[in-house]
Amino acid sequence: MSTRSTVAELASPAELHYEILSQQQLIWRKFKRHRVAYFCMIFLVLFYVLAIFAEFFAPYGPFKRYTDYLYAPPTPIHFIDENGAFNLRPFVYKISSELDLNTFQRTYVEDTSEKYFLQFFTKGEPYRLLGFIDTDIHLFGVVEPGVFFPSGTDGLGRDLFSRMLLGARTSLFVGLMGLAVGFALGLFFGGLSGYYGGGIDMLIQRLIEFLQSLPTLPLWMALAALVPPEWTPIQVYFGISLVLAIVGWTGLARVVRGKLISLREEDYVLAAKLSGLSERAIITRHLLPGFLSYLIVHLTLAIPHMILGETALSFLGLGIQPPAVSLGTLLQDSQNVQTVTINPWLLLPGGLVVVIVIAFNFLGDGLRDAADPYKHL
Amino acid sequence: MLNYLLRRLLYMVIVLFLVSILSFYIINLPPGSWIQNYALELEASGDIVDQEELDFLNKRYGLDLPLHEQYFRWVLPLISKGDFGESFEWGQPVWPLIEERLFLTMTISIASIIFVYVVSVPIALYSAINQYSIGDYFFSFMGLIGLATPNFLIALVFMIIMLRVFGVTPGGLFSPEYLREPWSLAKFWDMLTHLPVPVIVIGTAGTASLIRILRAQLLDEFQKQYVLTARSKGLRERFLIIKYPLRMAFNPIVSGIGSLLPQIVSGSAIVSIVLGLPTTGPLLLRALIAQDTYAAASMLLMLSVLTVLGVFLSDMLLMWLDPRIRYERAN
Amino acid sequence: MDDVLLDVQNLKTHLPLEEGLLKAVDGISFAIRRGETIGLVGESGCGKSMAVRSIMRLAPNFADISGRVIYHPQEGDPVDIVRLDAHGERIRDIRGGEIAMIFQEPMTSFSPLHTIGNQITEAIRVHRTQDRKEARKIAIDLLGRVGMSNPSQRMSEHPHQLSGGMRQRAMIAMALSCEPSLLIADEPTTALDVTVQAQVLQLMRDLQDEFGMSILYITHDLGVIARMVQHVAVMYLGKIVEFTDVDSLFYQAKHPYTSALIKSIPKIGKKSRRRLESIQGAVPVPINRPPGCGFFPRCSVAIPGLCDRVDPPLVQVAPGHAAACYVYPEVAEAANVSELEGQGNGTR
Amino acid sequence: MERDDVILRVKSLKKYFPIEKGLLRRTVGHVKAVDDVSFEISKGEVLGLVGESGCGKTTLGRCILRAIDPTSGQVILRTHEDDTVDITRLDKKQLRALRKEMQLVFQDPFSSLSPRMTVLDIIGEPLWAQGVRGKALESQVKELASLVGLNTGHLNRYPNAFSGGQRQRIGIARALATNPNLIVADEPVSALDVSIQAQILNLLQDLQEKLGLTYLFIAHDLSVVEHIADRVAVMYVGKIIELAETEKLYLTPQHPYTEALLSAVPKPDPRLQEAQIILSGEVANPADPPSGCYFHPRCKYAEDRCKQETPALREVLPGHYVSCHFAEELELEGVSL
Repeated sequence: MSTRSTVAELASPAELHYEILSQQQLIWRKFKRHRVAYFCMIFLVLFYVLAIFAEFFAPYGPFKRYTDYLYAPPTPIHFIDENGAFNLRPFVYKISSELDLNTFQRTYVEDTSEKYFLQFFTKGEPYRLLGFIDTDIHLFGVVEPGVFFPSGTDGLGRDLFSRMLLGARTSLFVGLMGLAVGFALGLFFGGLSGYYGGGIDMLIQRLIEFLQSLPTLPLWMALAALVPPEWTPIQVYFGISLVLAIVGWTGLARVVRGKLISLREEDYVLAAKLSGLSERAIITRHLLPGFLSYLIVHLTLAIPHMILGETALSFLGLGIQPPAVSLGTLLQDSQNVQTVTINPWLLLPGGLVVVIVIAFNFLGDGLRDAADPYKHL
Repeated sequence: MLNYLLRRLLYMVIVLFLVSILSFYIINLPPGSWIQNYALELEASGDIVDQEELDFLNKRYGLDLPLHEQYFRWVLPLISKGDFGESFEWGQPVWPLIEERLFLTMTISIASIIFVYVVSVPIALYSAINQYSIGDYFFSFMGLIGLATPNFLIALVFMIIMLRVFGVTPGGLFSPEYLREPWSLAKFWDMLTHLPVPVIVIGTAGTASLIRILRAQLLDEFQKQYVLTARSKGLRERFLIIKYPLRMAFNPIVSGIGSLLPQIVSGSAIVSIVLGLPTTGPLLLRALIAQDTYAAASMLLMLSVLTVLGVFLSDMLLMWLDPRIRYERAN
Repeated sequence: MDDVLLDVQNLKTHLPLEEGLLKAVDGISFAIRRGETIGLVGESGCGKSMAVRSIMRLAPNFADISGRVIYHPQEGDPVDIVRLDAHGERIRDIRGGEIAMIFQEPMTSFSPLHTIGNQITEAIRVHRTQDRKEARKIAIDLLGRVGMSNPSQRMSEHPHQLSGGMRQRAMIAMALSCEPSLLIADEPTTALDVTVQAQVLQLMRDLQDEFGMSILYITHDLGVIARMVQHVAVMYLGKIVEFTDVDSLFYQAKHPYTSALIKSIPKIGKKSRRRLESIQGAVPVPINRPPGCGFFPRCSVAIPGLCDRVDPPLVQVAPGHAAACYVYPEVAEAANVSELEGQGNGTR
Repeated sequence: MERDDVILRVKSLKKYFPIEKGLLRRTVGHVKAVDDVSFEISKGEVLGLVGESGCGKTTLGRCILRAIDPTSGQVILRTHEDDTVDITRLDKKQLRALRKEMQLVFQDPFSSLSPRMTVLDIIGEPLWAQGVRGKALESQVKELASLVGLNTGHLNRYPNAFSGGQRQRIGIARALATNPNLIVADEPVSALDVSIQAQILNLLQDLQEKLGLTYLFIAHDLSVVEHIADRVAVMYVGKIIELAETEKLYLTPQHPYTEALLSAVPKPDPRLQEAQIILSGEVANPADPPSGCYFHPRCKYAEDRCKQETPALREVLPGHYVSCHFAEELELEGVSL
């Protein structure tokens, strides 16, 4: 006679699944049932692919300046031409700019006399794919002198879409880097704390409480100020992920500790101990597999924190510095409210951040629900 | 009980002591010092660098001393006289510099917390009672967006909307005519009218996460046996939900202030920078970049004092609210 | 049948779950008379808890309840509880005021944040008096009557300050605070130690003598049944399979499940190292269950082709003794399965 | 009572949990969960250990297996090699080597089986720990599975595909894997449905007879213990207060607590509902037990002496041990038929 809720009492979950499924299979099946999370996972995987091969998917190089097109709005794509004829192939018109001499503002108009069809696998600016394949093929583009800026340009006439893809790569991988470091720290301290308990546990718990009681952003700011300005972008990049990790590992350590402690209390772990298993065998056979799924869940939910952290720091000018591109540095351009009000597409990187973070959150939620396949019936 | 209180207070003092050491060292970790930055700046702007002046400043601020001695030069007067020392950058005592800003930081933080609670409790209650309704989905989705959007982006969007729709540039906490005025009732009122924008911006993320937590907590509590007991007594549904599950769900929420507070203080720092609010945030950023040690360390310390104190108060509140904890700690 | 207090007729509680339809309660009928104690006995998952929750309209919102539960109040017209609005005023009057309930876990049944006094007087103030002082007086008096020392001090204590037995006493005091005509006790002593269980059981018997209420006693413990009740309904897989007085149940059980159950429990004072007569198999889950008698797969006298095809109805097979099993011709007759039986034999 | 076929000898075993308090977490007292317990079990014997919740019976079981370290005392186990080993003095390595000699059957058939392992791996774990691998492991597990009545074709399934009763069989098979000298069964049937209990009790009994197993059978249900045990020990607040052959203990108890306990069990027979002995109050708090005999505040026979003097466990009749000052004088009633 247990005290489970009424429904559970009527049908204990274990007896419902008269199936030969392993825990992993159950988790996976339950996860797939969570439609939104499943969709978000596919989206994120695609997006990471997009980011890894950013130069290929971007029509232009990130630093290529089109001085005739400062603050150009997103280029409209057309299927139907000026005569009302339908073209299967999308095209853009020539864009010409006019400078209003009274307000000193540029306005851009489409010049319907010239049109440029969108082409695939066009030759463009040369780049080095994955750091070792030299090529100049881009997925799409238009023939010069036509221009195609899917998300407009910034104040220096650089294609925002291309910069966003590259910036997303930086931000997404800073998140992962920070996570890797934070993961190591969290696993180490949490494991120490949960496994040995006693004095070590006390000490580490106090340390975590201490770190968690500090306001994050000022701490980030202080730590980020540590990164010497003369560092190369790559070094800064590692530095920032380190900063994010130093602040961010505490949550993970708590999860690891809590899970370890609750797992150690499980009867089946005691059974393993009484079976004469060595400590190492208990850890690898029971404890690690036991909290692996929770770890994955936590990691998934930690990535967006890292991304938001990077964005905030770079936005303040403390994180990744231009000319390196990240979503944060791109948003730095939108610090001036006047400029953004006139050129609202400068906020698109922000939209991208929101979408990525939401996707990670949904994914994490789905994984969390699935991680415990017996919890909810 | 008294034992517990004493232990907590002792612990607070230790934490703050550690914070003071930590912040002091972190600020001084980057290579160079304020003097060097100052000299470089002068050089860059073409001014003549007066070595004598630099030496004088070095002496005056003790920048030539080893770091731990510098620390004691700062912390000893702080403990004995409450003197925060002098800001290198501004050439004047730190305390008057940050006093008002600290007060404003605190005001904004408290207002944000109140906002967070006032908004999220009814929404969470609605969402939990009407689980899986359209309203529930709507609020969940809005919450998710609020959670996923960086604070500064919300601030930016807010400003753009204000500019586009109303044609005004929001920002600041005071109307220009009160900016340099001494405090008065009118100035206070003026501040209150300026509060909503930053408070909403800062509070959004906190509201979103609180709705999530509270909703889950409430749904959990609805399943509890004691709710069934209350129903079996013939209580009105609305009455019993407020009396039992909501009350119960409040405990983790109150203890959540502990994690909400650092978040709010962080949020207020960055939002202040975007919206140009005269809080500690922008000043801290400058002080950090300039390695203005005393000013930066003092601000970090004071912000920590605020959060640690807030956590302590929320703990006391929790003890008052939850007889189990009271009982446990009394023993 | 003038003295009938509660008449349950063909009560069904079906829960649509992701895995299928859970027929937690699948057509049960019984009646409780005034002052009588009825036992509802069954193993976990047999639907006994869901049955009483349905009677109180405390089943989950998504549950699909049908049948009739006619409650005959002391004054006024009978009401069919199933037809009432689950959150309406009438059912709230009945809950706590006319039918009260005590639960298995005295720890979780109280809110840990409110004092015992607060939680008891609350019920009194809903049903009996608006006056705080009077409600308090009634509560203190009740705590004394359930055997709690120093009742006025207990009023301001919180549940975690009381022991399990004391909490269950407080729970009983709360249930009796409005002098209900029916007390539903859902495994009230399962979580308690034997010596404390003995105290609580004795207390409930004494209080029944004093208050004269009917008791519907739910348990899986046949020992408690033998001690506490006059009539017993045995449940298996959402159905009542046997209904009789307690003596016949233990000495002349008619349903194979009941007799097997009684034989399978070790009895104290009958030391013998002979094997117990066990029931094979496991208790099935009542989700998407196949037609026929639920006990069929575990039954030693099952008739294939009959028992696994048509549910046996609960039919009187001896005076005051009903069973749902085809070994009794009355049951087969009532189910009208004589032709079916022929068919079943033919296909074999 | 020195017998040479003794498998387990427990001598003055104590387990005190410290109570810490105050600013410096000073130890201000102890919860005496197991307080000076001594007994022995012979080969092939079933010793029942009964008591109410919090009396220390589970802690005692765990101390014997050294799942937790006892505070003091000796636990002497006879191994297969006929050595006698004091388990409390072993270091980690020696202890691991000795694990195969003693095993535990758990109460909860759900939490005691890892949801991530197949039944083959679960049952085989003690063998795996001994270095048995591959085919040898598999064939031994198959043998064990059929011994406890499991379908050997289902060994590659996960525990979630089994019912509570089957899961308990898996747990029993695991406990038998290394052919242990002693099996501690901690409430092995109390989490099971009534109709399943008999299956598992029968199984335990059959295995005991077939393999000559020795059980320490811990339970709160006196009828279950009576059914399976040769001798029974009754615990109250960390101490054994009575120990005797099952029949003697049930028919002629010598301790007032045993008498009350037996009387409190609801008998599944409406014709046997004589007046019960209703004890007042509740089990004493092991952190702050009463003076003298721990049972005196609830004992209807208590006299002044009981408040001051703690009675020792003594042999009042051959093989019948009681800790009551007045065991000889009292005429106590057992369960009558």
